[in-house]
Amino acid sequence: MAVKTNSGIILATVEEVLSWGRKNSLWPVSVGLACCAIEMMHTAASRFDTDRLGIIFRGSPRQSDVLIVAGTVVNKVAPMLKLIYDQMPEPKWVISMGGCASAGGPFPTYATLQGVDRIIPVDVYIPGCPPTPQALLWGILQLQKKIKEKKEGKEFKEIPIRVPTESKPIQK
Amino acid sequence: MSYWIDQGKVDALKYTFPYLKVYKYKDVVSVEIDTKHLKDFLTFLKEDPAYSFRMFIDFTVVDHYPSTPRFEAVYILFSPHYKQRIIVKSWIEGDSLPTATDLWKGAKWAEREAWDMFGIKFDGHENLVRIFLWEGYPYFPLRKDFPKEGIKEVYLPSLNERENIPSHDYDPYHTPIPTLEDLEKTQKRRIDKKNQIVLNWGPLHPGTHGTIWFMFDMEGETIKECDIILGQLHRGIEKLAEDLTYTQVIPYTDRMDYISAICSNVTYVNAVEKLLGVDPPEKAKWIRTMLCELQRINSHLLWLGTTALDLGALTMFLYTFREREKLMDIIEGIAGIRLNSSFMRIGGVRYDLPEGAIDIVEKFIEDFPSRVRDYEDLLTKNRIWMKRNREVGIVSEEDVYQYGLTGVMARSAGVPYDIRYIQPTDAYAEVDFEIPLGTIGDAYDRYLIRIEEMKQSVKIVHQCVDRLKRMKNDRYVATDNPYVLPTLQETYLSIESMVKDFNLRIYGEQAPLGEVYLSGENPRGELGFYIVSKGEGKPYRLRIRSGAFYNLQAFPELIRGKTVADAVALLGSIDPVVGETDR
Amino acid sequence: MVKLKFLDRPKLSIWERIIFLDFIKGLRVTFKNLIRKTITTKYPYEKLTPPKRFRGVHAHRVKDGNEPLSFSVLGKFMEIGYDESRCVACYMCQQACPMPTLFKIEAVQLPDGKKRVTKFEMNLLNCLYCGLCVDACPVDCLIMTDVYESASYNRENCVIKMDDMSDRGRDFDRRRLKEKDRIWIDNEERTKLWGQIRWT
Amino acid sequence: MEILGTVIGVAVKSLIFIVGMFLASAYLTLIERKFAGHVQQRPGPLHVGFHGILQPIADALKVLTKEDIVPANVDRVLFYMASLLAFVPVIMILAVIPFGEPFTVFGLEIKPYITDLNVGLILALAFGSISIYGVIFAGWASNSKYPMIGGLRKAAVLIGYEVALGFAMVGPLMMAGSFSLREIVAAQDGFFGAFIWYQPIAFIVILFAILAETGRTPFDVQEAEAELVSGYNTEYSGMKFGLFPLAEWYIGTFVLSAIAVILFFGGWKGPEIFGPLSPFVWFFLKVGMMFMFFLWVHWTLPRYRVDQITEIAWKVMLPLSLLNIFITAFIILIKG
Repeated sequence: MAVKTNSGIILATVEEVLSWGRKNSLWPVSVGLACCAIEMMHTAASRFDTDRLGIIFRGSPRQSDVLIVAGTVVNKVAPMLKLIYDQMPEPKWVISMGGCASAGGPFPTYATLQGVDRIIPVDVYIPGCPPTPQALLWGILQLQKKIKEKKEGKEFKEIPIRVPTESKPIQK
Repeated sequence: MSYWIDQGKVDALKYTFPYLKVYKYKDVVSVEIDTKHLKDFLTFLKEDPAYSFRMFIDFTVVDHYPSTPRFEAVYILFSPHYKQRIIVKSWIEGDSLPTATDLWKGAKWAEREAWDMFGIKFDGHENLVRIFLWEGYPYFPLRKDFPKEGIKEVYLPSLNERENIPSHDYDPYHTPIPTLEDLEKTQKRRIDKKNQIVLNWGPLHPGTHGTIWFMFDMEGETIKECDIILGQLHRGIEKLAEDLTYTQVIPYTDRMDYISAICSNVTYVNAVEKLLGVDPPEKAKWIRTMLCELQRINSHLLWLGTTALDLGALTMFLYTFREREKLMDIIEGIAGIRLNSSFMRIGGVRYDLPEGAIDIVEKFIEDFPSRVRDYEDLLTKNRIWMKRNREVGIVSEEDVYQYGLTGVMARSAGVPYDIRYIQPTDAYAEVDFEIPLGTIGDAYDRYLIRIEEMKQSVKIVHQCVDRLKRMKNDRYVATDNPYVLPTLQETYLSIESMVKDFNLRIYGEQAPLGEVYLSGENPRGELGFYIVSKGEGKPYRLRIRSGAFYNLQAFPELIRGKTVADAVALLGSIDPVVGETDR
Repeated sequence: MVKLKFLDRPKLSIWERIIFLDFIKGLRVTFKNLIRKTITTKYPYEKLTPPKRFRGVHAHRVKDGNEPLSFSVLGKFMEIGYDESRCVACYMCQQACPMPTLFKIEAVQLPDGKKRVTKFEMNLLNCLYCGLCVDACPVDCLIMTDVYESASYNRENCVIKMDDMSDRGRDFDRRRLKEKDRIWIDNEERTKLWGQIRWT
Repeated sequence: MEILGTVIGVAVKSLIFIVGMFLASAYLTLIERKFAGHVQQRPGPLHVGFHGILQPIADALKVLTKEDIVPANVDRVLFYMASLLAFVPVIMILAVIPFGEPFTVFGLEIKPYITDLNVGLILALAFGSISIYGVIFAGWASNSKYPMIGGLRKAAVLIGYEVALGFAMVGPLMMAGSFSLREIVAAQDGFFGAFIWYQPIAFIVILFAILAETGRTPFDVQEAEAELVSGYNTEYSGMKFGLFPLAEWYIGTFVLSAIAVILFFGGWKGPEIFGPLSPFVWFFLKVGMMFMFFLWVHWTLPRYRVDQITEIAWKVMLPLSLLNIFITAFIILIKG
């Protein structure tokens, strides 16, 4: 019994270290679809600088870990987006940035996909039209939290939108 | 001064073509001719030196369901010599029309679009395929009898939310999604492999400025044949607009050309104001002009950054984004949101300028010229930059008229086509600035022009700031007009305003019967709104004439014989935004 | 006055070519920036405070004695207690919205003839954040706050309910109601990017 | 016994070199990201460890445990071989690079190089050329259009610049009169003895050639992101991908910088102000400066088109380096 726990601890530690590595080195595919892509570029640019958190954009889906669906996914591009998702190696995550990607947003039309989660599973939804860079970074932090907590085997807590707290900076 | 064909010429036209019907709404002149004589008439308008409507602006179709004949074709033309516009209309008998592509090459995509959206066939069109939707899509969505939600026939539930219903407006049924085979068919219909490889450049590619899908038929790295598939961001804004009141369309115009949201806003609002006969107060005009120019700088900065990034100058991208952040701060502070600001209202602007806005704009225009100098140091005389951009995509004057190229594309060929100059709206008639023109028409000229335009924009902003300083407490929205929504404060305090507000929100602005075409100088070219009103609170048809759509059309011809690396430079210099081309 | 101007195309002289003046100029610019201070806001350790006009997640103002005049007219038929949402179920926000399906507003008639709002839901994922609903609200109830950190793990959580909207409204008013309509308030954070600004 | 000692010595040194180079290259990525960041007025990696000190470790952990995708339709053998073929030869160049003069610690003579061949430079050039095959194989084996174009572009660039590089090195070689890197260093005496003062043309050619060899801007056509997604390594994932940039951008740049420093800046020579460690300090300082210079150029300039690159290689660089040889030979002839 003791042996089992021990190896469990070791495994848990390995898992922990791995998830630490993964969460601190999230490389998104640089795929931009619409308005949100501009804010995504702003997030990567000097003012907010995702590189601080180890996030650098890669051109090829084969080398990336997270797909930030930034912008309206229309029906015509949906199969291609799925292809990109399929090309990414495991483990992979999807952030659905903005209303359009998450639920069709303000375009309930014949041409628009009503939520990218109809073709690929989504980990984090970020409302906004488009979300500001800070909102996107918050979403990425939530994804990091998810990666971390899932690996520890805990039920991760859902964060409700109820955020009436003052948006105070986190003390380091 | 009118920018539409004058009465004398219309009379002369009526003399030559006696069966011509002439309509006039405000100063917008449209003539109607039957389909049989349409081609001759268009040829006459183009060739006759007294008219010389050589420049193709737009072509579209209006569906008058359920009356017969059902469809009406609309051509909008411009005469560069006389600086006049005309609208030519014709009722389509049956569902086919002679093509205009032999007169103007620019009609090619517009006719494809009419086929895609309305199912109108064009006799003599070289390759009439669907432009925004895929081959095998069974419907024609812009027809009036097609529902805007589409026909939900596929069971496609969310993969995340299998058990519970995520929200009250969630529907597990969905409109059909193409398969990869469908897309392959779409591709095959456009380009045959004649050379070594067919390279699919895009649609989800880091270098294609969004989701444009290029197909290059290549011999080695030389492109022999090229075609473009659009529609990877076709969201149906024109269809949506038919179901919204005039005010409700404003947020959608943001999302069309999301890089220069305010410019699109202003153009749309101007068009509607012309339709409704609303005159915004002076202060609103100056605020609009100032924000438009700031947005133009913003847009050109994005162009500069992404083009430089595409051509390998990685740091340039971040330097331009640094300045963009400042502009974003300004727009966020004034409008409340960074990108899709929806700040304009019919009859004025949403809010007055906040405290401190003028100080910050002044600070920006004070710093900005030195930053432009930095950019120029990095690029203008850099030998690599010159080598990459010179002699790439040379546009001639004839190309401009043939394709209806506008904006920087037209000006690089030396054509002084700038809406701010030929048809000033807002406060543009009162400000001093220069319009830079190119001499050769290559990508390098376009680079120089955009850089110069940024400097000129700073000049305009200077004048706006000076003027706005003197207009501290003026009105910013003309709420006394019956079509203009009252401000919040007025609603709170008076019952009349509240009732007016309720009425306008519920029934929309009851525009008079008529049609209007008004364009504005977007950073990407002429953005025009053709609005047909049938006296309801909603536009009967809202056609968006997108500058990038027509500019991009010249791409396949300009790239022939060049390499993929040139394609990047050329595409950068055209600077399309997919939200606007696809709408 | 608008003038037309043909642009000169700059050329690189032989001399500039040999001593690589163009490259040196470029390298000078990058070096200049290398020794400048960084402009980064180190989110989440530092945050930019959105301006007061920022259009973030929606909220409801509560009945707290500051209602506008119109509330006394429209709120007459409503059963609204103190510190409860001011919503009078006039459906104007839904009317004004380009995406009306994102609202779900329900009200019931109470036995005493007054009305009471039982449900006010907004699906943020379909929202354009255009502010038309705020402009339409005749009783200054629906507002947009500075809350933007609204990411969530599922779609359900992106539908905001009346209770948390009132909470957020209360909180927003506590923090920012008295604030002046300024372009921004966090000058220290923004000077990183902007440098010193002369305020008038 | 002596042979055994040498073997052990070489093995230990090789191990130190390889492990050291792995760690160093990992941290070179951090240096590059920090440098790029500050050029762009942002801090670069900051929150993973103190000022991002753990960032390379996180990246390595992630890349190593990533799913290893081998796409269908690839040439499996070449596909696997390519990344090794790109990586191993670059590391092998290290074998001939001296980091200083032999010194004695506790009576044990330690040579801070693995081997001192009298054809060291030739070997370095040869290994450098082999790594091209890695790129070409990667492009070919992926059986995909973008990688293939990327691979071919790289090949075209490298063929041009290998020639120019080879000829440009002849100048300093003639002055030193030896192929051995140690002797080249020995031939440069004092501040004004460095060959940079006598061979400026060769130096410029070699600068360009190193940029081209390592695929840095303005010559990064093989993975021009806007055109070719990620170039020849588009289809690679996980550690197989990781080896490419490590080999090209970091170890390659580092090693070639070291060679350039040896050829032109007098290697480890310098005033002995750092005590016994002086040669190492000077050497790494110089190589570091060189490396930084390449980064600086990389983050400043736009990129050439591939035909322009080859054009420059054959029409400008090659004649220049030949001219340099003639001038050098002429001067040596006159001086006797």
